[in-house]
Amino acid sequence: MAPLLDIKKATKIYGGGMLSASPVTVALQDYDLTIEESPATITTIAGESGSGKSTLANLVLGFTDLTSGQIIYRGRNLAEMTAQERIDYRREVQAVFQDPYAVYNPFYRVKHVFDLIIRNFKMASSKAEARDMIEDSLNVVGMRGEEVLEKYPHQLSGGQRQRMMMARAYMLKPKLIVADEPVSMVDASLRAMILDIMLRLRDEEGMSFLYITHDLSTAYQIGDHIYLLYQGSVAESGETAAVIENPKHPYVQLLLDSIPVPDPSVKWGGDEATTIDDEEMRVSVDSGCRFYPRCTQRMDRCLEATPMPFQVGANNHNASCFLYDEEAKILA
Amino acid sequence: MTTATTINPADTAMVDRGPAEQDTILDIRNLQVFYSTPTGDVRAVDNVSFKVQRGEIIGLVGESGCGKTTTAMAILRLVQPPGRIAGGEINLDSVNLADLEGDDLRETRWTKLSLIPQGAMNSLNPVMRISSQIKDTIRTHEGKISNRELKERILQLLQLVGLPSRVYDMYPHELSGGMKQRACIAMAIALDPVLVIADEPTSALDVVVQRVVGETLLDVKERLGVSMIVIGHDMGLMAQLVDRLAVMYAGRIVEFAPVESIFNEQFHPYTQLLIESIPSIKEKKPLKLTEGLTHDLRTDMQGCIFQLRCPHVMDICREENPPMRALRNRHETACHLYDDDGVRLH
Amino acid sequence: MSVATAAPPGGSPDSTRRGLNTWDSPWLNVKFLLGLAMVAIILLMAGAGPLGLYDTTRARVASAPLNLPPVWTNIDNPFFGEPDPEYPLGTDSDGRDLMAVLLVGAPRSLHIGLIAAGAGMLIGVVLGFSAGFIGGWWDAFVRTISDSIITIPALAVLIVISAFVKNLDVVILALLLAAFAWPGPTRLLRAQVLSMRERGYVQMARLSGANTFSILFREMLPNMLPYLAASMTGNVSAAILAATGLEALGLGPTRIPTMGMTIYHAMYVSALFRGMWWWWGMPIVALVIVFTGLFLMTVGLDEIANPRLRGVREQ
Amino acid sequence: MSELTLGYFLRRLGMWLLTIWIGATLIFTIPRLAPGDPITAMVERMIQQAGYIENSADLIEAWRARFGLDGPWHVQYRNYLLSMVRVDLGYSLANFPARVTDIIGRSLPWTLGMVSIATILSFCAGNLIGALMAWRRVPAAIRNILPVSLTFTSIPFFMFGILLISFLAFKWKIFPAFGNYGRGVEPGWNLDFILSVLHHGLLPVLSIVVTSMGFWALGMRGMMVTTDGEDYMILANAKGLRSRRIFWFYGIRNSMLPQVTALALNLGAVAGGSLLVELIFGYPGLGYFLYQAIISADYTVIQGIVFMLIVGVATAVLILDLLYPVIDPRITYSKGQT
Repeated sequence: MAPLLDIKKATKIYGGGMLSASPVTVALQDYDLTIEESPATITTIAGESGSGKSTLANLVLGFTDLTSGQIIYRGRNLAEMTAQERIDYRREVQAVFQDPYAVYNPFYRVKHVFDLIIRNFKMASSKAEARDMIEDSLNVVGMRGEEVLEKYPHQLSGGQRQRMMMARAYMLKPKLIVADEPVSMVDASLRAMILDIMLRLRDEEGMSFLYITHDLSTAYQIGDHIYLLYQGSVAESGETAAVIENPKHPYVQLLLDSIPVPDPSVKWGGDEATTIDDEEMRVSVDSGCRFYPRCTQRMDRCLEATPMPFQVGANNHNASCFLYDEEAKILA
Repeated sequence: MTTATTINPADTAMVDRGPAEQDTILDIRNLQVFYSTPTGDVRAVDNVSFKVQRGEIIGLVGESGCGKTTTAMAILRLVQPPGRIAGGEINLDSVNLADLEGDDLRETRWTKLSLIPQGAMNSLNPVMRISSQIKDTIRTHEGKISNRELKERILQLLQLVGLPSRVYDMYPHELSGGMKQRACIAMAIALDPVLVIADEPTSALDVVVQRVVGETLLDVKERLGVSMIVIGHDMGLMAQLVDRLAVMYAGRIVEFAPVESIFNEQFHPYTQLLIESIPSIKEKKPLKLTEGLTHDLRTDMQGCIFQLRCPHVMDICREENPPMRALRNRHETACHLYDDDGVRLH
Repeated sequence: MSVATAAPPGGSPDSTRRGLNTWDSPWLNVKFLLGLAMVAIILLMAGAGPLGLYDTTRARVASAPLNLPPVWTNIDNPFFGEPDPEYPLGTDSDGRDLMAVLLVGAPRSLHIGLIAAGAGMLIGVVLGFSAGFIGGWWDAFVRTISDSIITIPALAVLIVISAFVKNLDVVILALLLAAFAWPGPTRLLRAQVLSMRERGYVQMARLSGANTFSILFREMLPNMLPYLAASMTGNVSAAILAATGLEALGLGPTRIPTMGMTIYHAMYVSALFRGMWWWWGMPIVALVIVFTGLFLMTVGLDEIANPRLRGVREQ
Repeated sequence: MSELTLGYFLRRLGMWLLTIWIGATLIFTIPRLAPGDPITAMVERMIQQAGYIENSADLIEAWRARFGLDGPWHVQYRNYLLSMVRVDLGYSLANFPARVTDIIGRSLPWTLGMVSIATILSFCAGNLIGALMAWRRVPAAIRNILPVSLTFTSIPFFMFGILLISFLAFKWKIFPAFGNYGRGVEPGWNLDFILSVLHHGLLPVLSIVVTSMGFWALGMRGMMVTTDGEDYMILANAKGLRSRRIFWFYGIRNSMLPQVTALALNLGAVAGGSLLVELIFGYPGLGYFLYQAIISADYTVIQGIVFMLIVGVATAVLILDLLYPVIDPRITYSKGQT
């Protein structure tokens, strides 16, 4: 059976057009990802700002087109879908975004988000049926009531807004939900609630998630697989626990070392020298490993060729770093 | 992966803080900040009192809307209408800021207390060079200074926060987020203030850059001996940065203690909740579910501010507002759940 | 583990007074409504003739005694006739009843503006929407052309046109004005579409299977209404200004009385010198009402679109 | 960075050429779309005046050739564009030996002076008033008085001109009703002349300034309110800067940027409006001669004046565009949109 989502050699390049004065930016390069249909999983795409993780979300959601490569959903290439297939795809691949306020049209009551999907996807044959469906999905996220639907977005709290987005996504019973930083703008108390809904939808409803985040700790708590992006390329990937407990790529090690430990007696670890000028680090090299300028363990060969993913552990734990060339075999 | 445990100079500083105990820089007493709305005053900050000693970093944490930023703005006297300081004293170096007006207030700003703003992205004037924005401050408060001396001083400041000297001639949009934030730090210490308020200094930054900025803050504090109030919601970051931590809920401080003490033992149920909900990269643990801020800040609630969410709520909590009490050495909590020795009553 | 269900009781004060909300609408802006009323009055004046309230045929030449001052005046000048209640606003030197001229001409000047601005807005909606949404070379093309046309002095070109095209009628004039009225709305709409295209709710609508048409008109357009309306009123003003300017040069439609043409007639026979202030004064008063009305609407709409201008500092 | 700046410059220069080309094409096309042609109209009027002219048909043909109105359209168009590039605008139809460039040369300085002074004054005054209206630190008493200065905003400037003339010139005779300087005053760098020019120019300038100020004031007010909410304004306050410095260097400095863009976009309208003002005040600038040319159906002069006006405005816009990166350091970095 074809996997649910299969991304092959996805590359996205911005800018550099004829009339464009902006420089060429490679947002994503030769990116591969496979999500199986069952069991449902939460796949984390993590990285800093500018790593290409949001580009990936936009690509999967069809907001922007690939420069090269393919995104294949259940055997159908996204770029070649017919109109009807695209509508089906829309229904089955949904999203939850970072800012739970901006996703509501301020002109309409919050009910509008449900009306839209009911109308466009012809989900209900009667008003009563529609109401029941909305009621049902609101219950799943722990909300109740006609009253809340009649409000305007600014009258709801941030947590309510985000939960209602979860309810909307749930109502469509999608196969895949792209969750683009869904908890980075909510308080700690609500964060757990949103993450819990994600876990329940995965386990009880069989929905898979593409969890896009910069926060490795929440990824560690709920994620199954993880891909760590650095400037458009995968630095390290594998099972979340394996990667975070035993990182191999120097970049991932740096990331994890930099997370402040909630314990005053354990100060920031690692070598302070790794924290070189953060802005110099943004400048990537043209050829070779993109992490070269920041890497503490860089070698000459890192400049000559782009490192392939090397297997560094069980269950497809790969790191794109020449440090593992001798001890691991090159993947095909 | 290695996580080296180094002794931070701040820790040793805490040991001999005894004699410095008297050296209070900032003394806030019963501060109240209200926002007037058509349906009544919102008590954004209600009866907040705390002291900051010379050379220490105080952390102020809580969820959004708890009043932590409003407290900082009140200290800076930057509360915008419809908000107002409704009562209390803000004694900085024995001057009550709440009473200052006009030029007295203007001259106190930045010479005695400065701000590292929340959104460094938008806090720098986009059409002025970094150097001009720092010059602005120095010239305003110190009068005429020769250009050469000024330049030397600014270059020193940039160096102090780890910025290359080319930043001198750059515009804000040419800098990355972390650089802007460090430029703001350089600006904040330009006049050698006694107190720096840092409002979520790292919230919009990537984790590696966050660490760079955090270490810059610690470094600056070490070198200048300046006191700081750091506002944030990231408990991990607080653990790394601050000496003492104040936990705010619904406009009040509910727990205030040295940071080791508070991470070691939390008295207030809200603080317990905050600490438990920190996502960890060390161990997988079940998600701790809780509600957000639940009560209406418009009413002067009778009893404890946390009673609607508290898992241990008692009858007395609905009637009496618990006072701040020291339950351990310098560890203060406002909760009815404990006796004076910090022993849980039920 | 429990999921909280209660909404924060204090979160939304508005919910308790939803009844009040209808009266709380930003569109109930005093300046906007006052301006709207002024414009409406001028528009309603057009009904006076057809409804038989006033004999507007006296707007024609030689349908009234010459040089009568308004009724309320008392001018001691043998050259002028005695004020006559039959002609409340007086008459001019060609025998037109100025009241009739006003009733016919003022709404017509407004019509010209409305047609021109409306047509310009329509072009703007089509070009701005398509440029913002399609993007690419079409966007670059539309942007370049509108940026370029907007700097061409429209009035100068219109003067050339009307100098060569004799017998302009009202509709042709309005359409000519529209030819220069579209770059403004086009720019505005393009910018709005570009900024809204990346908004969360537009992306949500796309994910909800909404098609391009419904995204443009159901999701984006309602949020642009205040901007569009402000741009529209501004354009109506500009079109009337250009039209009356042409007319005052004697270059407008000549067969129908308009406000600008009345001024032209007055100037032509030096009414200014002869002290016949009511001749040129009446059309000016009428136009000032129109312009002030439109101006107030624009200011009001500005405040509707940008709540911070209302003086109430939120948050 | 220098590449970006060069790119920016070239784009702007391209806009300048495009605008002039579109304008020139409009002027070329419009008269040819109209029924009848100017030469015939001219000759017919001469016939009316002189009673009879021999071989009028030959005359028309000869004149057509002389004024480049013969031959197929595309040839005419090419010749026309070439002559525009050479700034050779031909001869006046009505006053034949006079060259169009001479007429424009005589009138352009007056228009340029009057319009630029009026525009700069109205732009500065309007923006200042608008900024003060939005500045909370201005005493409420002053802030409430400021809108009064916008009373005349809704009156068309040429009507305001009529009012000014009727009261200040005819009724009270404080100012001259028309002309650019008094009779009998020797033009040159002498005090009498300068005073006379100022005396004559004041009313036209005033009628433009007073009626257009409000437009800038309103725009500025909106921008200033937005700017006042920016984080850098809060920080400027926290820094203890003097209120005046924050107002000018943080508030106005940032709010000005969109206003300058708006100025560039509105220059065309301003220039068009000034034509009418000149006419009403009998001010011998481009507008005045344009009107004379229209009355005498002086086709080439009309064409020439409007072309010069378009070039003038486009050039002013170009200058503003090129100045823009100086006042906004971010501009050459962004994608070149204004």
